[in-house]
Order: sequence, then C-alpha cells, then structure tokens
Amino acid sequence: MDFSGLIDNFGPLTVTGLAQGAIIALFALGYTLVYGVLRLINFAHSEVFLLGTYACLFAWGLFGLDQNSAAPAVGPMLLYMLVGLIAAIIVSGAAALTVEFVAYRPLRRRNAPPLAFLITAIGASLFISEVVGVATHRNQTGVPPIIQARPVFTIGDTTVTNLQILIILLALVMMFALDRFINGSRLGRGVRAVAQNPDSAALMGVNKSRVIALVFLLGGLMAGIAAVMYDLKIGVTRYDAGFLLGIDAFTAAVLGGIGNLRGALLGGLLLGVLQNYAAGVFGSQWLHAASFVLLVVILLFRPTGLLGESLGRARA
Amino acid sequence: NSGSSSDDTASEGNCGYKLAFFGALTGSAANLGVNIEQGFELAIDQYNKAKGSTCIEVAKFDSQGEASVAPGVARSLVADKKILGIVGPPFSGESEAADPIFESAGIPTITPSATRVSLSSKGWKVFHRAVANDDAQGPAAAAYIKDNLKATKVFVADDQSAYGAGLAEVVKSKLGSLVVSTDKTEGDGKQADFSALVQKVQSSGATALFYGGYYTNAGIIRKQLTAAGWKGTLLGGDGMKDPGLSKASGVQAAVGTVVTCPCSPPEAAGGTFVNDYKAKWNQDAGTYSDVAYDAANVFLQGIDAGNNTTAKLNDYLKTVNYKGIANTYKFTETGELDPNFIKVWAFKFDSSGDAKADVEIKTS
Amino acid sequence: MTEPHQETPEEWDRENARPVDEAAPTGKPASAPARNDVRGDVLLEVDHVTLRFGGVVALNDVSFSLRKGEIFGLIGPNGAGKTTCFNAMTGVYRPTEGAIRFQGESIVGKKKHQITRGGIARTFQNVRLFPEMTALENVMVGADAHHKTSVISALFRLPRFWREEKSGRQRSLELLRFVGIAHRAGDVSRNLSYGEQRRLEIARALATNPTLLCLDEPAAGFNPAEKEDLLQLIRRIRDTGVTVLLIEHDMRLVMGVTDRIVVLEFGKKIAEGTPAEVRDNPAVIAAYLGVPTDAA
Amino acid sequence: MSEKASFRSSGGVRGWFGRQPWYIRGVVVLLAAVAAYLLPYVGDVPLIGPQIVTEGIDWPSALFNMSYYVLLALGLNVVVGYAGLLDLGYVGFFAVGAYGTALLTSPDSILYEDTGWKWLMAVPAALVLTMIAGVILGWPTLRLRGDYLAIVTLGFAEIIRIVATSTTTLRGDRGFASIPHPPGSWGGEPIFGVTDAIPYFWLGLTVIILVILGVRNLDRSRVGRSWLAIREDEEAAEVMGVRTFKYKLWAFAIGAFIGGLGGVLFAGEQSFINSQTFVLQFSILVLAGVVMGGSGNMAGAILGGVLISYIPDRLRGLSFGDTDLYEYRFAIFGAAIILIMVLRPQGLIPSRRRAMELKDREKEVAPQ
Amino acid sequence: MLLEIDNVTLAYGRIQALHGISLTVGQGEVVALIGANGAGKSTTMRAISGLRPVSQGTIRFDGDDITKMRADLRVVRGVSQSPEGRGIFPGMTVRENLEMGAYTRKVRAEIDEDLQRAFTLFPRLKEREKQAGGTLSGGEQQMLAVGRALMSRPKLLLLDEPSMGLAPMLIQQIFDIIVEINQQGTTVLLVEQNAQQALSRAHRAYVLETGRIVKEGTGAELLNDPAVKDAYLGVA
Ligand SMILES: Nc1ncnc2c1ncn2[C@@H]1O[C@H](COP(=O)(O)OP(=O)(O)OP(=O)(O)O)[C@@H](O)[C@H]1O
Ligand SMILES: Nc1ncnc2c1ncn2[C@@H]1O[C@H](COP(=O)(O)OP(=O)(O)OP(=O)(O)O)[C@@H](O)[C@H]1O
Ligand SMILES: CC(C)C[C@H](N)C(=O)O
Ligand SMILES: [Mg+2]
Ligand SMILES: [Mg+2]
Repeated sequence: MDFSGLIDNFGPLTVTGLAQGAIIALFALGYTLVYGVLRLINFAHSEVFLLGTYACLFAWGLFGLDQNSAAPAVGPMLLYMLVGLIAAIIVSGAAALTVEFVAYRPLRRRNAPPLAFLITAIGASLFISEVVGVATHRNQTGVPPIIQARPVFTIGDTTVTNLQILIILLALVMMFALDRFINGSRLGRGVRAVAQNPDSAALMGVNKSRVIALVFLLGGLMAGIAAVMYDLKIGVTRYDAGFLLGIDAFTAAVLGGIGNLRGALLGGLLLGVLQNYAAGVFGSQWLHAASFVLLVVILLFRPTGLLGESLGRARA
Repeated sequence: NSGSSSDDTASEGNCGYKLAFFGALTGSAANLGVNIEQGFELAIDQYNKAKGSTCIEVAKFDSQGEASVAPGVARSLVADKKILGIVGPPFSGESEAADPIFESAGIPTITPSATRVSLSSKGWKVFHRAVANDDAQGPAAAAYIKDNLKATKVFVADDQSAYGAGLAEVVKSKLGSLVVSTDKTEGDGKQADFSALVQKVQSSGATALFYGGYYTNAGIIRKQLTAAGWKGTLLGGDGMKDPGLSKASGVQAAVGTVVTCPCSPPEAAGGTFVNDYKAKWNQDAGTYSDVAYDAANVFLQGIDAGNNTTAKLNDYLKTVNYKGIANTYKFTETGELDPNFIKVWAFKFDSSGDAKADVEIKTS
Repeated sequence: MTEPHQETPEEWDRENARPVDEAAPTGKPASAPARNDVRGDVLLEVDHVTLRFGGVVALNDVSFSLRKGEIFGLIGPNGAGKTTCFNAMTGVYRPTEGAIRFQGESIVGKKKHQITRGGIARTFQNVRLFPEMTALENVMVGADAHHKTSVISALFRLPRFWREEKSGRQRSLELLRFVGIAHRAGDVSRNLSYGEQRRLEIARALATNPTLLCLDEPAAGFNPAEKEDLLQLIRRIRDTGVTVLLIEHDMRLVMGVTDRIVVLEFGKKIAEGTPAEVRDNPAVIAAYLGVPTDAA
Repeated sequence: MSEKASFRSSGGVRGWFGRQPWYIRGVVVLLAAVAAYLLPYVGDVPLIGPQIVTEGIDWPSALFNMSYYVLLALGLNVVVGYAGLLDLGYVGFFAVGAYGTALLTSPDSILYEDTGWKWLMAVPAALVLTMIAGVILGWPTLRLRGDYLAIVTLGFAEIIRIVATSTTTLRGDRGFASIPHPPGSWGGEPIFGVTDAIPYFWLGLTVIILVILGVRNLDRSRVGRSWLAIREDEEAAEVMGVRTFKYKLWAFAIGAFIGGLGGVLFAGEQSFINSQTFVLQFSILVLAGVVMGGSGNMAGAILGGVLISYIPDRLRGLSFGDTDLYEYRFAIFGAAIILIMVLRPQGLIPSRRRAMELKDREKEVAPQ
Repeated sequence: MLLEIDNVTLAYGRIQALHGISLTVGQGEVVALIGANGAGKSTTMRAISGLRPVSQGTIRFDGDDITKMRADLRVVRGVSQSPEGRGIFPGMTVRENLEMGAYTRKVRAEIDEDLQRAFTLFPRLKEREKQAGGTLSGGEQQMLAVGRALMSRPKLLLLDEPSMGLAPMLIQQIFDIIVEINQQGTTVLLVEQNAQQALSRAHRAYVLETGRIVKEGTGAELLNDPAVKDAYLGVA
C-alpha cells in the first residue's frame, strides 16, 4: 500500500478518473435502459459499443486519417468530430436494433424464460466480438489524434484538458437529455409503463414493440457517443474492448441502481474515480478488484444500488 | 556438420516427415503465436522449395496460448508419429503444461521464445531454448538504461505475466536506487485505461519507464503517455519488439521507444529473411519470427543429416552448432542456449514504425 | 431416531384431516368451542401496534387478541390496515411500535419462517403460489415446514428421509382432498383456475400445521355459490382445531362464519364484538357497511 | 419428484422412458453408463466414429475436458437451475478447488515444505476450502435480489482471479507446476500418466455419476422442493416456513463443492495451473451451457456442458472451402447459441416440469 | 352494434378457454358477463382488448374487424380495460398511473379535467396522489384501475370484476359510477361475481360456462331465471 501514490496525485487522478467515469456512465446508460424495461442484462451491449469504436475509426479513415496522422486544426477537427460521432451513433444504434430484432424479439415472441435472453445476449456478444476479432486479426487499431489534448486550466498541480472537459460535459448533457426524455416526455412515460407492467402498458395504448426498440436504440446511441470518447481518450481499440469496459459499465449501472438513469451517471463517475484512487494506493493491478469490493460494500448497505431502481418494477 | 547433401536417396529417405508448430494460432495471444508460426513455416517452405517437393510437412497445433488447452493439443500432437520435432511452445505457461507430454513422448522441442528461467531446470531432455532466458535480458536492459540512456530516474512497471514480471524484477534489482517508483498493470486485454499509471509516471519525475510486458499493452501505454505530455523514454523487452506497438500508438509517439531482445538483428545476418517474410506473409516479421525461422532450420538441418527419428534428432540437438540469421545456436546440457552465444541487442523504434537495431548491449 | 416432531393428540388428529364428505365433528373440546365463548385461551395478542410507512400511518395503536379455536374476522374499509396487520403478524413488516405475542411469546423481529414454524400460516391477498410446481408439490413445501430431513439425510437417503417424504406426501394429498382439488394434484399450479388456486393456497398453508391460519380475502372473485363452499371449508378447518383469522369484505361470509370481529378504519380499531354487535354498531355502518343491502 | 402422472404422459423418448417399469429403466441407465465409459473408443466405430472424434485435439483429452465442463455445468445447475440464483462467477469455485490442490501439493507452493501432499490427500482439503468459499461468498450476498447477486458473483470471480494474479503466494501467471497426478499404478506404470488421458476421463466420468446420484437425491427431496420454491417466489417460500437463507447457502455450498471437484480434477490432470485459466469468460460459457442444455434439469446441464466443450474442440481442424473454420469457431459458437436459444427457448432438454409448459406457451404467440 | 364477437375460440396452450363464443354489445348499453371461476370471463375480456390472440373467429368493433389488431391500437380506437389483477404500474405514483390512462390523448386541458373527475369519484386516490401505486392497499388499487380505465374516454369500457376487494360501501358506489358513466354515453361490458348487482344494473347479460355462452337475456330476465339464481346468486 502506498498512500503517497494517492495523495501526491490526488487532483490528476480525480480528473482523469472522472473522464473515464463519464465514458463508463454513457456506456452504462444502455445497460440501465434495457435492464429497466426488460429486466435483461444485455450482454451484447458491449459489442454495440465495440462496433461504435470501429465505426468512427472507419469514418476517419475515409478522410485518410490514421494513428500516424498529425492533429488537425480546429476547423477540420470539428468536422471530424461530427462525422465520427454520427458514424458511431449510426452504427451502434443500428447494431443495438439488429441485436434486438435478431436475438431478442424472436424470444419474446415465444415467451421465453428470462435466462434464455441472457444466453442469447451472450451468444450475440461472442459472435460480434469474434467476427471483429477475426476481421482485425485480433490486432489493436490506433486512433488518429483528432483532438490534441491541451490543458485548459490548472488548479494547483492539476491540469484539466479540453478532452476531459468535453467528455465529462457530453456525459452530463446526454444524461440530462435522456432523463428529461424518459421522465418528461410522453414516449418516456410509455417506456416506464412497459418497464413496470407490459400488459397494462398495452392497455393504455402503448406500443410495446416500438418502446422496446426505442430503448435499444437510445442505448445504442449513448454507446456510440461513449465509443467515440473512448477512442479519443484511450487511443486504441481492439476486438475485446467492449467486453472489458462493459464489465465496468455494468458494474456502474448496478452501483447506481440498475434501471436508474441518474444512478448510471453517479455509478460511472464514482467507479472511474475510485478505480484511479485504488490504482494510486494499491497499484494499477488492483483497480478492478477495488471496483468490485466497492460494489459489494455498497450493495450490502443499499441492496438496490445507490439511488435505487426507478425505471424498474418496484415490488408490488 | 553434414554440409549440403545432394544425394537423392539420402534426401528421399529423409523425407515424408513432419515438423510441428505448437502454440497460439487463435485466441487473444494469437498474434505472437502467428508471428512465430510464420517464421517457422517460411523456413520449411524454403527447404521444400529447394528440394523441389513437399519433403517435410508442416503440422500446426493451436494451443490458444492457454495452459488449460495445451495438454489435450499436445497429446494429439504426440499421436502423430511422423512428427520429428516441435518448434514451440512459445509461452512459458503452456510450456509448463505441454512439455511433460513431449518429454514422455521423446519429441525434441525448440522454443523460440519461452523465456522463463525455471523451464530448463525440470530435467526435460527434449527441452531446448533458442533464446536467452529472462536472467540474461534483464541485466542487459538495465545496463542500457544506465550506460546508453544515462537515465537517473527510472519508473519500472510490468503486466504481471510470468515473463513481464520476471523481467521487470531483474531490471529493478539491477537498477537499484535509480528506480523512483513502480507499478503493476493487468495483463493484455484486461486493461485499457492506464491513466493512473501515466499519472504516477509523470509525477515521479522519471525520464525512463521500463515496462515488462507485451507490445499490446505497451502500445496503449506509449500513446497515453504521449497524450499526457510525458517526454521520457519507454523501454521494454522482447515482448514489445513488434510493429504492433507503433500501430497502436502511432509512429510519432513510438519513435524513440527502446526494446531489448536476446537476438541479433536479422538485417545483420545479411540474409533475405526480412524480404522473404514480407513477400510470403504480406506483413512484417514480428517478435521471434526470426528465431522460429532459425529453430526450424536447426531441425531441418538435422533431418537432412539423416536424423530421422525423434531420438536421433534429439541427440543431434546436443551437438548442434548452427549459425542462423538471428544468432548462432548451441545448447547446454539443460537445453539452454550456450552462454557464449547470448547476445542482447537494443532496438529502437524509428519513423518506419518498426524497431531497428540500435546497439549490441555488453552484458558482463 | 425420534419422531419428526412431538405431536399433541389434537395435532395428530389434524394430520388425518378427512375429506369433505366424511368430515365429522371431532368432538374434542378444543376443536369446537361454543360461539361467543369469551373465556377461551388467548392465542395471539396484538398489543398497541403502530406501523408507519413514511407519512402514512397504516396501523395506529391497534390492540386485540385472538382466542384458541375461534374464527376471528378483521374487517374495515379499503386501506384500513388489515393486510398490513397480517403482514406485521407474519413478519413481513415490523411494527414501528407495540408488540405482537403468539402463545405468549413475542414474534416481533422473528424471521418469517420461524413464525410459520411457530404456528402461524397465511394466504395472500393476491394469490402467490409456486407457479411451476405442481399442486402437490406446493402443498409439500408447506408440509416440509415441520420436517427435519437435513441435506445430509436427503443426500444419503437416510431413514428419516423416507419416513418424512412418505408421510408428507400422504398428508399433502389428504389436504388437497380436504380443500376439494385432489384431482389436480399433478397439475402445475399456474394452470389452475383462480378459485382452485385460492383453495390450493389454503391447503398449502394448512400443511404447515398451523395453530393459527390467516386468510386474506379468500372469497375475492368467488361467486355466491362458491363463497358458500368456502364458508363450509373454513368451518371445517376450525373444526380440526385451527384458529382462523379472516379478512373479508363479503359481509354474508363474515357474518356467517366468524365468532368475533374487529373493525379497523384508518388504521385504528373502531369496534370489536360478535357479528351481531358489529353489524349494528353505528360507527361501523357509517365507516364501512353503508346501507346494508349486501349483507342481506 | 414431479408427479409421475404428468411425467408419463409426456411424449418422446423421455415419455417412453418414464412409462417403463423400474428394471427396464435400470438397464437402460446402466447401458448408457457403460456406453459413456466406452466413449474413448468411439473413433473405432465405422462411419460415424470418425465424424465424432475431434481432430485438432486428442480425443480422450477432449473427453476429459468435457467431463470437467459437465461437472461445472451440473454444479452451476444446482445454483441457477434449481435455486434460481444467477451466478456469473462460478469459475471462482473451480479456481478455488484447483488452487487449493496446487497450494497443498505443488513444490512451487509456500506450503509445500509442510504439506507436500499427494493429490488424493489434497482433495478433501481443497473441497472443504471451496465449500467455505461458497459460504463466504453467499453469507453476505445472498440477501441480494437476482441480478444484483449476478454482478456480485461476477465480481467475486474477478477478485479471485485478480488475487491469484497479483499475489506472490498464488504465483499469478507463473503458476504452480508439478502438481501430482492421481495415484495408482497398473503393471508398474502409473495409471494416471502424462500422455494418455483416458484414465482421467474415466475418473471424471465416475465423479460425474456420483454427483448425478447425489444431486438427484437432493432434488427429489425436501431440499429440492425448497430450492424450487425459492426460485419461484422467495417471499412466499419463506412465509411457508422455508428457511430461504439456509437453503440458498446450501445451494451455493453444493454448487461450490461440485465446481471445486472440477477444479481438483483439472489440477490433477494438467499438473500445472496459473491464473490465466480462470477468466470470466469461462463462467459465462458454463452458464451458457447450462441454459442451452436446459436449466433446472441434469440431462440438460450435462448436454450443455458437453456442447460448450465439444463444439469448439470439434471445430478445430475443420475447414470450409479454403477457409479454416478454426479461427471462426467462437464466432460460430456464438451464432449457434443464438440459434439454439431462439429455436428452443427452454433449452435443448427442457426440465420436465417446464417441458409441459413449453408447448403451451409456444402456441400463445402474442401479436407483436 | 359497437362490439360484435363471432364464434371466438381461444386457447392457453393446450387449455382451451373459449369454445366459440358469440356476443354483441350495442352502443350505449351496459352488458354483464357472469359465470363461475374459470368459465372464461377474463379470457373473453383479454380477447377483446387484444392481450391474447384468438385462435378462431372474429371481433368487430365500431364496424371494423379488429381481430388481429394490436392491443395498443385498440385503445386508440376506443376500447379501454380495467384488467383482472388491476395491472397497476407499481413504481408510478397514483397521479402518474392515472395519466398513463390518458396516454393516447393529446389535449392537456381535457386530461386535467378527467383527472379531477377521477379524484372526485375516488377521494381516496386524491389523498394518495403521490403514493407509489405498488404500495396501495388492494381496494385502493382497484379504485385506481377503474379510474385509470376511464381516463382514455373510451367508447367501450371493459371492467373485469371492478368490485373485487372493495368494501361494501364502495361496491355500491362503483355500481353507481358504472351507471353514471354509461349515462354519459360510455358503453360498458362488465364481468362480475357480484351477479345480483351486475344483473340489476345491466341492460343485457350473458352467462358463460366452461368457455361457452349458455344463456343470454336482459338483466331482469336472468335475475329471475331459476337456474341462474341457483348457480350464481346463491341462496339468499
Ligand atoms: N409500503 C407502503 N408505503 C406506503 N403506504 C403503504 C404501504 N403499504 C401500505 N400502505 C398504505 O397503508 C394503508 C393500509 O393498507 P392495507 O393494505 O393494510 O389495507 P387493507 O386494509 O388491507 O385494505 P384493502 O381492503 O383494500 O386490502 C393503505 O392506505 C396503503 O396505501
Ligand atoms: N395464463 C393462463 N395460462 C393457462 N391457463 C389459463 C391462464 N389463464 C386462464 N387460464 C385457464 O383458462 C380458463 C378460463 O380462465 P379465465 O381466467 O378466463 O376464467 P374466469 O372466468 O375469468 O374465472 P375467474 O372468475 O376465476 O376469474 C381456466 O380454466 C383457467 O385455468
Ligand atoms: C512470446 C514471448 C514474448 C513469450 C514470453 N517470453 C514467455 O516466456 O512467455
Ligand atoms: Mg388488503
Ligand atoms: Mg377472471
């Protein structure tokens, strides 16, 4: 144990942790949405994210950008960001919908038990990541430096970069937009209704299939954004990137209270920061262990996560 | 040594056998395995081409690089009586699990890359190692940091693999007080965000980071270090000597990264290996492709010399003294490379994106 | 090897509860107390119980007691706190204040299964069976409450396993017969009709060998003819020596079967007495019964 | 434990089987067991034999692999299928069993000086250790509801892996070598040697049969009923007098025990283990096997365990046109999982009680 | 005819719940459906609202064939149901539950008006406006289910045992409410165990037995039918 590792680096560890946490949170929103409505741990969500990380790379590739390119000027950078985001969002959204249509909808039609969904989800996840793995020869792909990290301001020994600000802001904005949508809009109420009692929801005039598709789509969109941010922050992607971050994201979703959008944000940020602290104190190898210990401890005191479930069906 | 034999009957008599590659061809470690397999296969290809027939067949066995898979695959290898020798297993872990099986079947093995020190002390008679073990490479890397880089503050980290951790430990002990701080990361594919490590490196004031691990993680770390504005030098062992590193990090970031390797640069051998490899596989030779190429040639030479049983071939390995493209090979009693031939070179990534020979490191 | 549990003669008698048509009064003193017998032993005592959910006071200083062998009615308007009272008695909720004593022993803070083993069984307002298990298995789960077969004796099929398995099965079949659904023993309970499911719940509760059986609106969704059957069933249960606590909104049933009634309103007890007394109580009429057409 | 009436009325092979008198059933079971012991020689059966045996991996070894996968599937089935507790970290128990053995027997272990046991001596100790691990995991976490438990168990397995990787005592990637093989010799040669995996398979099969008998006894008893009741409605079960916590803990402990058995066998055959084996994907794979086969019934779990091990192994050395299927085997496997689940949502061999429901539900296709 | 059901059969897997039933409900009528446990009353309701697909037969609503129409579209057409088991959204407040009832409607002012009406009908709901639906008592949930069904201003209101779990006084009230909304122009199809009440308020009624309609007539006719009296009204 090395507390000086934490104390010396407290500020920077917090900031980088928040940025990582924001990505985790965006990713976690997809788990939380789908879980909230279908009570399904959508294992394939990690591959929805994975495809997003490759989609924006592909889009940038069309501009001739690769990991060896020089950082672009502000004008082109905005263009690239936009294009990258759009590509990732489209691909991730489409992937999420495809998974829903190919893997889950047929099961729902046949009234399959919950575990069956979990297993198809696992199958879909395995399939996608393996296909990507074969296609990329399991190599890493480097990301072009679209945004050159530049310090924006410094507090003490802590510099905050433009990229970190962008990531954190984007996560907050998306979370609040989603929150407003789910809790404020008519369609959002439909989502909650399907979550709590699908039959009754139909009796209220809610189109269940559309709501479910919407939920997958929204989760996909968030994953797409998370994917672009991930690419920029980590700088590299690989066929198993989704699986790896997926576990963090799912942990974050549960930590905050699965089915609870704000919980996902809180859980993600908390996890990101905590992992960094743990890496500071115990060494980077303990970072994931620390997040699970945190999870267990929190669940022991709050069995439904920090903020509890909100989308999900409360026990009648 | 036998010299070239143009005797038709002799060579025909020594045909119809197989040489096997045993290692990861799929799975997350496939990359390293494939590099080695392709080097191995290239050698046999060239041999067969020279013969004008498929004299020696290639047999590939995919262990996925996993110790848990290896025994079953090893047993199926052993069942093929035409196999005279094995290049592999590449990783130390799977070697532990598979070598006892090869030992009991008496099939000679030459590993081009499994560098765990203890492998040679198990009493396996079929075990041969075509590279120096971790005990040789670590001191060399430390010497390079001290003498060539002249760094005074060094950060040492590793990925906790048997290989990476062992290497880092040696480096650490050799560097002594130069080490300002240490850290460990998770293994390949188990961690992608190294911001905590990067931060620690930065705040430690180190001008050099030695990372015991493979190029996969190293590429990400290199990139994140650069993105965070760290200006020091990243160093590593043979596991990082792969163009994959710069493919991940971007050539710009990778330039200047130093890797050591208990092998000499293939260009130095003056052969056509580099080009031949590229021509055949449409990609650059990677880590240990050259050693595997040499290992295959050691076997081929032995077979050519009429050692057409596993026992004979194994005996032959005791006496072999073969000059290949990466090194000269002569084995000790325990199957280690003869200390006299242990060479450690430093390689440096340049703007081509690959590690080019820098200097030979004196280890004494 | 001792017997699975010490059985008092009357409990033993209950084990052999006979089918509908054969049901004959046992003639044992404890099993058929005279109506309105005010002196019976106190079985359950609800002592100044208050239960709050945040701002909602679901039970407000409620006290009453049940005597051994009686059929006791708990009635009151919707949301008066009846189900909450059940939940407090069976360990689902813990009272904010006050005590609940069963056979003289406090049950507050005890685990649900301990309370059941102690002798209180219940049904649920919304049927809660084990849907994928057969009717017989559902009842056997109840019967297991008093079994002592351990994991080890089940694993190695020790004599106790055989003994208890056999007696449990027999007893469960008898109980199914007793509530009139023996013909559905092998059917998955999910497939039973609503009425059959309610009966099954009663059989399952009886299988735990209760001293006190709590029924939460057992007649909901029954038509008058079916309610009549239920009334008979409840009587027969009481006749085997089980004390019955009944929540019900159907006044004909309540008035027809109970010995004593407590009326709750807004979590407070507003009346207590015999059916006749309660029926004529103006407070009860105002709060609950209204114009007594339904009770006609 | 299911009512015989409904069991017998179901059609198909199982229906036929259920209708036979006990001695015929006994003979059928016995024949099946004998056939299982003869599996290593199936390659000698003309025509079909060569189709069945694996190519890239030694067939007896593949069989041994199947045997410990089946063990794990059987154990996980107790936890997930019977008690309804979603455990995503089952590999943790497998790891504890294997590490327990290694710590007690491997010369690399810090305990070796004191113990230096033979494999057989280490077995009970390792199994007790796993059961304790099951209880340690279960005690604080079994209060949690379904999917929360899932993530916590996943975390447990990850923590075990990380601890194994990062502590010097457990030697991480370096692992433990020279773990002794099971004892016994035959004509001077050790039965459990290095090159021949058949004895290991037989050992695994024998253990499987014992486990099947034990689990079956539990299933058809008060214990099994309690598990089922917990799975169906935990609160109602508790109100009916089921000590839910105790039985959940038992389910965990028994699951852990069986998983530990798998680990012990694994360590004994491999003679080398390191932290690389005990990854999360392994747990998930076994879970997929249990559900694919048909959770809540042992035939299904066994089939599932066989499939998750056999499919990837069988795809070795197969090629389709010019492309080696090799590299695609996990992709194919993923697609196969989806296909199987979509076609048979209750698993390949649905549990008997669910089989009755399966056909019913299928017809109720609600308009989407 | 607002609703015409022609020879509808429906099965739950192997369990045939409806064996070809035909019934009609005219514009402005209150029609009651009575029968023993398991007769198929709720199943009929589910067929009409679209929660269960029918195997055979046709259902016509307002002149159109809706047999294969999705449940949510039927709501838009004007069919609303208070289901058996109440179907409350447990995590939504009482108010949100009621607002869900108006999901297909757009005009805010009208929705607010109806919300107030529901609160006037069931003052208890007003008291519990912010309480989560799942924590209401059984009877309170029943009120909420009926109130919610009214929120869509349906043409046809399907009530499945609306009096179940209600206290005697409220039972009176709920039947009064049914008559009242009917007079305001809503057609009602009512399933009831409380046959006495149902028959005396209904214009017409059907008797279901094991998935078949065995009798039909005006409410008064059936009230006085000896067989009906015997089976469903109980001995008074
Ligand atoms: N968890 C809870 N949180 C808040 N309020 C609750 C909770 N549970 C019950 N209540 C309230 O407590 C009151 C008593 O509820 P209870 O279920 O005991 O009524 P009841 O007498 O059984 O009524 P009914 O006859 O309608 O079933 C109700 O007003 C209900 O809304
Ligand atoms: N989900 C279901 N699965 C299988 N069978 C069912 C299901 N729902 C109802 N049934 C069966 O269908 C038949 C008709 O049931 P239905 O619920 O329509 O009866 P009901 O007339 O409403 O009875 P109740 O008065 O008890 O509510 C019954 O035999 C019942 O067992
Ligand atoms: C391929 C190599 C880098 C393997 C490494 N030297 C080991 O011993 O495992
Ligand atoms: Mg109630
Ligand atoms: Mg009904």
